[in-house]
Amino acid sequence: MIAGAALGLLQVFVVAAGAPLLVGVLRTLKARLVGRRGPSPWQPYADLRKLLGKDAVVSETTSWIFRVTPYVLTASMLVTALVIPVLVTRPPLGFAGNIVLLMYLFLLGTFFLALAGLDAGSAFGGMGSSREVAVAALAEPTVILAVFALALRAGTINLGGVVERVEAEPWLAVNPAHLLAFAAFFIVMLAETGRLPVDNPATHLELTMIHEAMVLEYSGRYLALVEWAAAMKLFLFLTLLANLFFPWGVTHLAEPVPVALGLLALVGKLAVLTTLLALVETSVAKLRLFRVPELLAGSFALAILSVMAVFLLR
Amino acid sequence: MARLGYALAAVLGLAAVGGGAAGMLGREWTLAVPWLVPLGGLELALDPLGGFFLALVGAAAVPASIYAIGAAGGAARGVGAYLVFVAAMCAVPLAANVMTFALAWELMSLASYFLVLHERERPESVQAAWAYAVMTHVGLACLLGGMLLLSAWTGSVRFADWRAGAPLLAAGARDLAFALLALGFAGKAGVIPLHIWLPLAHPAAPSHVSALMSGVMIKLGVYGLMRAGVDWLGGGPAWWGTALLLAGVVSAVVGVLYALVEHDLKRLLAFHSIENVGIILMGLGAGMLYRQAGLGGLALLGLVAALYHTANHAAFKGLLFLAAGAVVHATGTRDVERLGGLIKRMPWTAACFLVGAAAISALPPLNGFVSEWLTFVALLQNTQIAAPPLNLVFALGIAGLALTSGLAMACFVKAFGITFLALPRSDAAAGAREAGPAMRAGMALLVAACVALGLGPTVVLPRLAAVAAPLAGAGAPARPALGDWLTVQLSGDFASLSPLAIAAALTLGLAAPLVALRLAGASRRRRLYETWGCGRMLQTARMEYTATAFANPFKRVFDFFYRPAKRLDIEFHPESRLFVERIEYANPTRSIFEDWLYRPVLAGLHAAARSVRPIQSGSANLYLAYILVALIVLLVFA
Amino acid sequence: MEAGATDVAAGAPGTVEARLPAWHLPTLADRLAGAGASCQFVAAADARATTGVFALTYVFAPPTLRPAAIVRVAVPGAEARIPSLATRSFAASRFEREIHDLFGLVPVGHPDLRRLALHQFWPAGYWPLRRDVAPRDDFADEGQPFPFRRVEGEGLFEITVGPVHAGIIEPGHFRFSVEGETIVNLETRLGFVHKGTEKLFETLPLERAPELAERVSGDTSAGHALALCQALEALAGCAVPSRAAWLRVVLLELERLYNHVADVGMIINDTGFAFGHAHCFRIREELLRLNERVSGHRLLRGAILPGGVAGPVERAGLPEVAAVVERLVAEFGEIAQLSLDNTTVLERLQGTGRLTLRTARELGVVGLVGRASGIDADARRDAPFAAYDALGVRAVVYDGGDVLARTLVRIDEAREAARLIRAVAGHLPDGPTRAPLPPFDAGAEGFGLVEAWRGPVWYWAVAEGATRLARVKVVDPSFRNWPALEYAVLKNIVPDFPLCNKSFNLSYAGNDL
Amino acid sequence: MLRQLRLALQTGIVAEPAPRTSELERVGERLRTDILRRFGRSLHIRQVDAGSCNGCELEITGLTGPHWDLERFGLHFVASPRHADCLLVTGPVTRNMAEALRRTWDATPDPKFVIAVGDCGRDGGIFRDAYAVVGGVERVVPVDAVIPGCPPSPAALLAGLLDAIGRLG
Repeated sequence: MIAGAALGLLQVFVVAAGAPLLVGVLRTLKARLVGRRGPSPWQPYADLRKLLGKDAVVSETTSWIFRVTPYVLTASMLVTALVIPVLVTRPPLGFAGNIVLLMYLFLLGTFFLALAGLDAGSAFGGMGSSREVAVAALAEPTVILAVFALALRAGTINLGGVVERVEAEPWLAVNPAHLLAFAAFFIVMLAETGRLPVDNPATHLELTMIHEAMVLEYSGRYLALVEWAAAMKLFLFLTLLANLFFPWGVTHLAEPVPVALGLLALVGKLAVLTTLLALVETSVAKLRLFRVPELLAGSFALAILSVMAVFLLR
Repeated sequence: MARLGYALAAVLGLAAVGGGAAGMLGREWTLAVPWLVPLGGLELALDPLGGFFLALVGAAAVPASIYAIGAAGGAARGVGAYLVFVAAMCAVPLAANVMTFALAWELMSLASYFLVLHERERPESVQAAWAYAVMTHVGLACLLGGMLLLSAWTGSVRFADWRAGAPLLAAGARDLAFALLALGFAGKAGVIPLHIWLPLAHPAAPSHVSALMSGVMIKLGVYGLMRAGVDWLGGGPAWWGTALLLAGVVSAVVGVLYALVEHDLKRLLAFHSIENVGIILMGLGAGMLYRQAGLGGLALLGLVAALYHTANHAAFKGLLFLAAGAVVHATGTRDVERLGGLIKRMPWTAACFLVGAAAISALPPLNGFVSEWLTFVALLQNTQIAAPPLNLVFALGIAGLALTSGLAMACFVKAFGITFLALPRSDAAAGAREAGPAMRAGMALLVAACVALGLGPTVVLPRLAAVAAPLAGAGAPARPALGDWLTVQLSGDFASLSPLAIAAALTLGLAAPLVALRLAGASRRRRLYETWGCGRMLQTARMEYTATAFANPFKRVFDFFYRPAKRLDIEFHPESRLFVERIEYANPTRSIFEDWLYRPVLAGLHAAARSVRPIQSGSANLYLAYILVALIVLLVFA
Repeated sequence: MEAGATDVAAGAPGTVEARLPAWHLPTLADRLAGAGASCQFVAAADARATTGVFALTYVFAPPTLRPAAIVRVAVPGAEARIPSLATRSFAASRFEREIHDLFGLVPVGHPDLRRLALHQFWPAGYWPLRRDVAPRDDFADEGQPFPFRRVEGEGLFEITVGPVHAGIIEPGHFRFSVEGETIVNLETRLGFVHKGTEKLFETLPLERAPELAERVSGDTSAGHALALCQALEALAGCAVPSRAAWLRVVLLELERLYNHVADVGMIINDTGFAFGHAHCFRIREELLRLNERVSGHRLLRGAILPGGVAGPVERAGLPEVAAVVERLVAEFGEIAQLSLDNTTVLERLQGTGRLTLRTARELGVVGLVGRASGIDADARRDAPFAAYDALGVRAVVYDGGDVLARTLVRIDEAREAARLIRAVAGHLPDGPTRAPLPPFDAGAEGFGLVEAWRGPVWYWAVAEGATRLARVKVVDPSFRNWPALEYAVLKNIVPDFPLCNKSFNLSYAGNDL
Repeated sequence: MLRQLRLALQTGIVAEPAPRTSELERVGERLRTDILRRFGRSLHIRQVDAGSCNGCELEITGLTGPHWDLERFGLHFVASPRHADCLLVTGPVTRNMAEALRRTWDATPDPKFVIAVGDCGRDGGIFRDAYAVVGGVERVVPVDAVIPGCPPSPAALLAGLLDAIGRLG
């Protein structure tokens, strides 16, 4: 019980503390890839600290929804950190709802953030909200199907169970179903975390933004929470990709040494995925907004193929 | 006087809850008065399935009636019909023979028909009532047709005898009976494409009636499907389940797609009822498929998911209709484009609507999440059926359900965001006042139900399992192992659920950043200033996102479905097209079902009607009378 | 120059001129339109103190600006009304609105007299460009709304952007009427950086005039300075030494080059392809440093003066400069090619923000934007100035009218600029670089026309005394092209607007003056 | 992709070293006190053109290019004044922009500071006496520092910014 609680805290800590670094590294890498020196990987921490020291300016049009949303968003990410196998295969809240819960926890955050975008009554917020929910709604089927393809093999929708199963049968990882599901999930990750080619996290143009447009009104500590939650979302999605498809290193033992090794393995896998993400982001342009559904439809097709492959190859 | 009537309805509801609960717990009860009605007499019977639906009717009637006490404000119009409506709905799940059922069913339809006609001064209401009457009676004709066939083949009008007689029938006969009954019940449930009346009728009625119509009346269609498909006819071959599952997917996706582009608040909710019936049918269809495959445990899971979602939908849809009714009451409009900013003027209603919106969007830890989770888990285990085509159907169901929940979330962001947030878009919205105490009490009861059903699956599930167990067929455990008080454990290690743990974790998660901010010494000052407007002055409602705009991305993505008809009218200066004097733009969507199904059918009917002009008076009520007479004649001759 | 032909470009003698009563204007405009000449330029001057009239000058010409007719109209001071050409020529309608704002002359029959340069809160009856105007300070900006056109329709609303934008760009206000993402109507509201520049030319000492011209639109310093100098030289009858004329070409092409490189970078950046942006900006920075070496200023300021050129450019080692330019342009070409080879980038540019040839012609679009829509006009070739006559310019014309076409025009023009600089470096004549500017005769006037990187920049100057100017009219190509943006974005989606806007890259300062 | 990587490797990183001296003119004492501490490692800048000729903007945009790359110092341009710590204002402030500038300043959360850029931003420059110009930035919002120049070069801008947050030399 106590070990479980400690592990839970550790997982939350790794996600919460590691997320800004991940974003920082990604930014630095992207800058280097285009020939700039770029910010230090530690920059997001400085940004967050600075934001905490700032006052908040809140639109007088807004309601309590606007003020509560950063907390709900953060909470949904923190809970997600307890649900998915970050370091150990059986995380503390792994039993609470499995894969389906995961999907709905992300939706919970999206729901409130989209409402907050509408709350100030500015066109930009509405624009961001409407685009964000469109992308989220269309990405949803792919998430569940891609993970379903994995669950089919494992005989469980418990994420930890999936990880253990793939760990036990390494050849599964080169299975076509597995690879297709990975591709589908990767595309969905790009969409859900607002990366190129779906959304441009570095853009300065209100009219093209998705995530940024929704948070245009936030300032001070609220902004810090929203940015932090966004970083955690990226961290969690990459961790899911890393651990579901390449589960090696994730331990089922709640002991210090395996957990430490698990952490090391995670760092390694995230480093590879982050580099991959940076390469993808620097080699593509942002899609025209209404090409995004086509991309998502493509990822959905991949996911369906992956499920079919499981049926046909069993 | 009217208040007394609604209070009476509430008491009736309470009694129904008590009776229904007793039935669910296994108390059997019958009442037969052979002389009261011709053709078999009045016969009522209580069993677990009937008990569940009786309790559901009662549980929905209580808050709706309390709300009505406030909403009707003493106006007597409709109270009688309302009482009849509630009583008839209580009788439907208890009916034990054809005549009793037909009476209760028709009474329910007639009472609701008059309630739909509540504002009979408005032409839309009359039109809605007409469509409703026609569809209801076409459905009733199907139902009676199926029932008469069954009566003829089994030689009894008592439902109890059918249960024993059905297995002896030829497969083709069973298929025909099922098809007729399923059509009739699906029409009542609002399954696509028989939904056409639903978005017209539900919004036209007063909101407490809408709540009941959406919350429970259409569920009696689901009841019928369960009763007929599984109880009487024993689940049937795989195509029954497949058909229901696919009808569920289509209803869910199409329902939510229509809801997305709707900006009449109550119509939007009505379309969501279609969506949710679809989700229920997915569970039911999966249950029937598993039953057919001999997987009793999974069949039980599917049926339980359907029942759970039935109860949940009654709670959150009732809540949403009541809250929407409060909005209409306060502003006089159902058009979302004329609302806005109500969260500041109607904080209680807004909070209630938000809970309902979160619940229907299946956000954890509220009740919608639990039943959608159950449905997912039921669908996901299809690998145990080794038939690739069926697996594909299930995969479609999974994808459809995921898409539906995403779209529903989007739609309720729109519904809540545009209605309640930002600035009011009309004077009516700007002058809105909070609903009265009775209305708030009605809503609060349903909020409590949403929360309780969300947090309590470990308590609720065993009860529902007991209701569904007799229907699940061979191999269904009488008392399935469902885990402990904290966690629902399904199919061994396949899946587990604990809303309590989620709720606790979310609470901690909410507290954590608060504490962290305090520890980090974050600034706690907050300054109010205008919305950032790029340095421009004057923020007006004209600059806010509208519901139409919010749905625009979907309109573009699904344009093959909506088939939007863009129209741009520009008036130019007579001498130069470069000076524009007026621009008007419209981009309405079109309904595939109306254009491609109903319009041709209606055209045919009109042609036929022209030849029988002499008996045609144009009064909807008279048509009703014709239909009734025809049915009774049919019955008598059977 | 053939006799009788007008050459407003060089401000040379031999213009076809006419003086007309005001009410003959529409008839004349119709007749000229039949011959393919449309209104290119309108300027008013307040001459009431001397002759008792408002003097209006119209230039009618085909898009290639040659041949042209200059028409002068005198409007009695007390009457202050002119017949409007608005429904005949869209370009004229804009000039008339401006004149209405600043001079208080009413164009009779104009369908749209909403304010242009002065915002709603400016007091009524205050016409700052009249010479007898008294300074005022009763300005209270209380957010008086501009009467935007309201688009009717259910669910339609307005997205308002600006004046303070999210990016690092100049201030302007865009009002989109949209149904969600599709742009149904766009209206631009400019004038935010209206500073009163034209009036400032009247009070500033003459030797500071080029300095002011360089600051009309910061990215077109050389273009504006050159146009002003040409106007003053024409006005004073000053012949520019040929070495100076050739060096002016180098300065103007250097300006074209760094702007085109930056624009292509910004367009690519708006597609989200950071790689192309970073490298274009690296090349731009090197070009700006080259500018500093050549002219002593990164934005080429201070090099072009009336009568010639001055500063380091006199001694610049042009062959070396040309070599650097060629290397950078080659690199730029490679980056541009790499970016356009990326299908995700190309896909964003193709078909976006299409301005059809028909609309472009009707709106009287000029310069780069016009060439991308198929209007084959380039003043460097058609009405040559400086040393372009001897160099032979190849005008770059595409007919797509979309963002891609505007990008390709820039890429090709950058190559052409490198070629021109190389050509100048090879044939630069010796001799002085500056001639003295003779004193002006009161009432003398002169045109200056330069094809700057955006398009033709017009200056029209009237002398008041030996070293004083009575009136300077500046027309930046942006003034002509802004309305075209409103048409190009129609039916596009909101998130593609920034891309369309970047591909036009019009000057707010040059428009607002 | 490969061509892209090859080009990246060929050009390498062209970033210039951090400048050592600046021409920043401080106005008042605020910049020497609490601001240094807060923004030393992270400064988010909202640029406002209140009437400039676009010359200053041209050079400010240059800061984001690979040569100057202000992000490596933790400086960043943001889209909304809500996210900003510093307003980088170019002038001369025109009558038509004065109110918008004031509102932008109001919309920015405290603590914040304002840097006026360019000779026009300082006192109106050559446009000082024009009829539609209010004057330098300080006529409309409180200014904490001025980076002079017409326009200031990216080096001067970067030096000024770093100087303002106490990170010079």
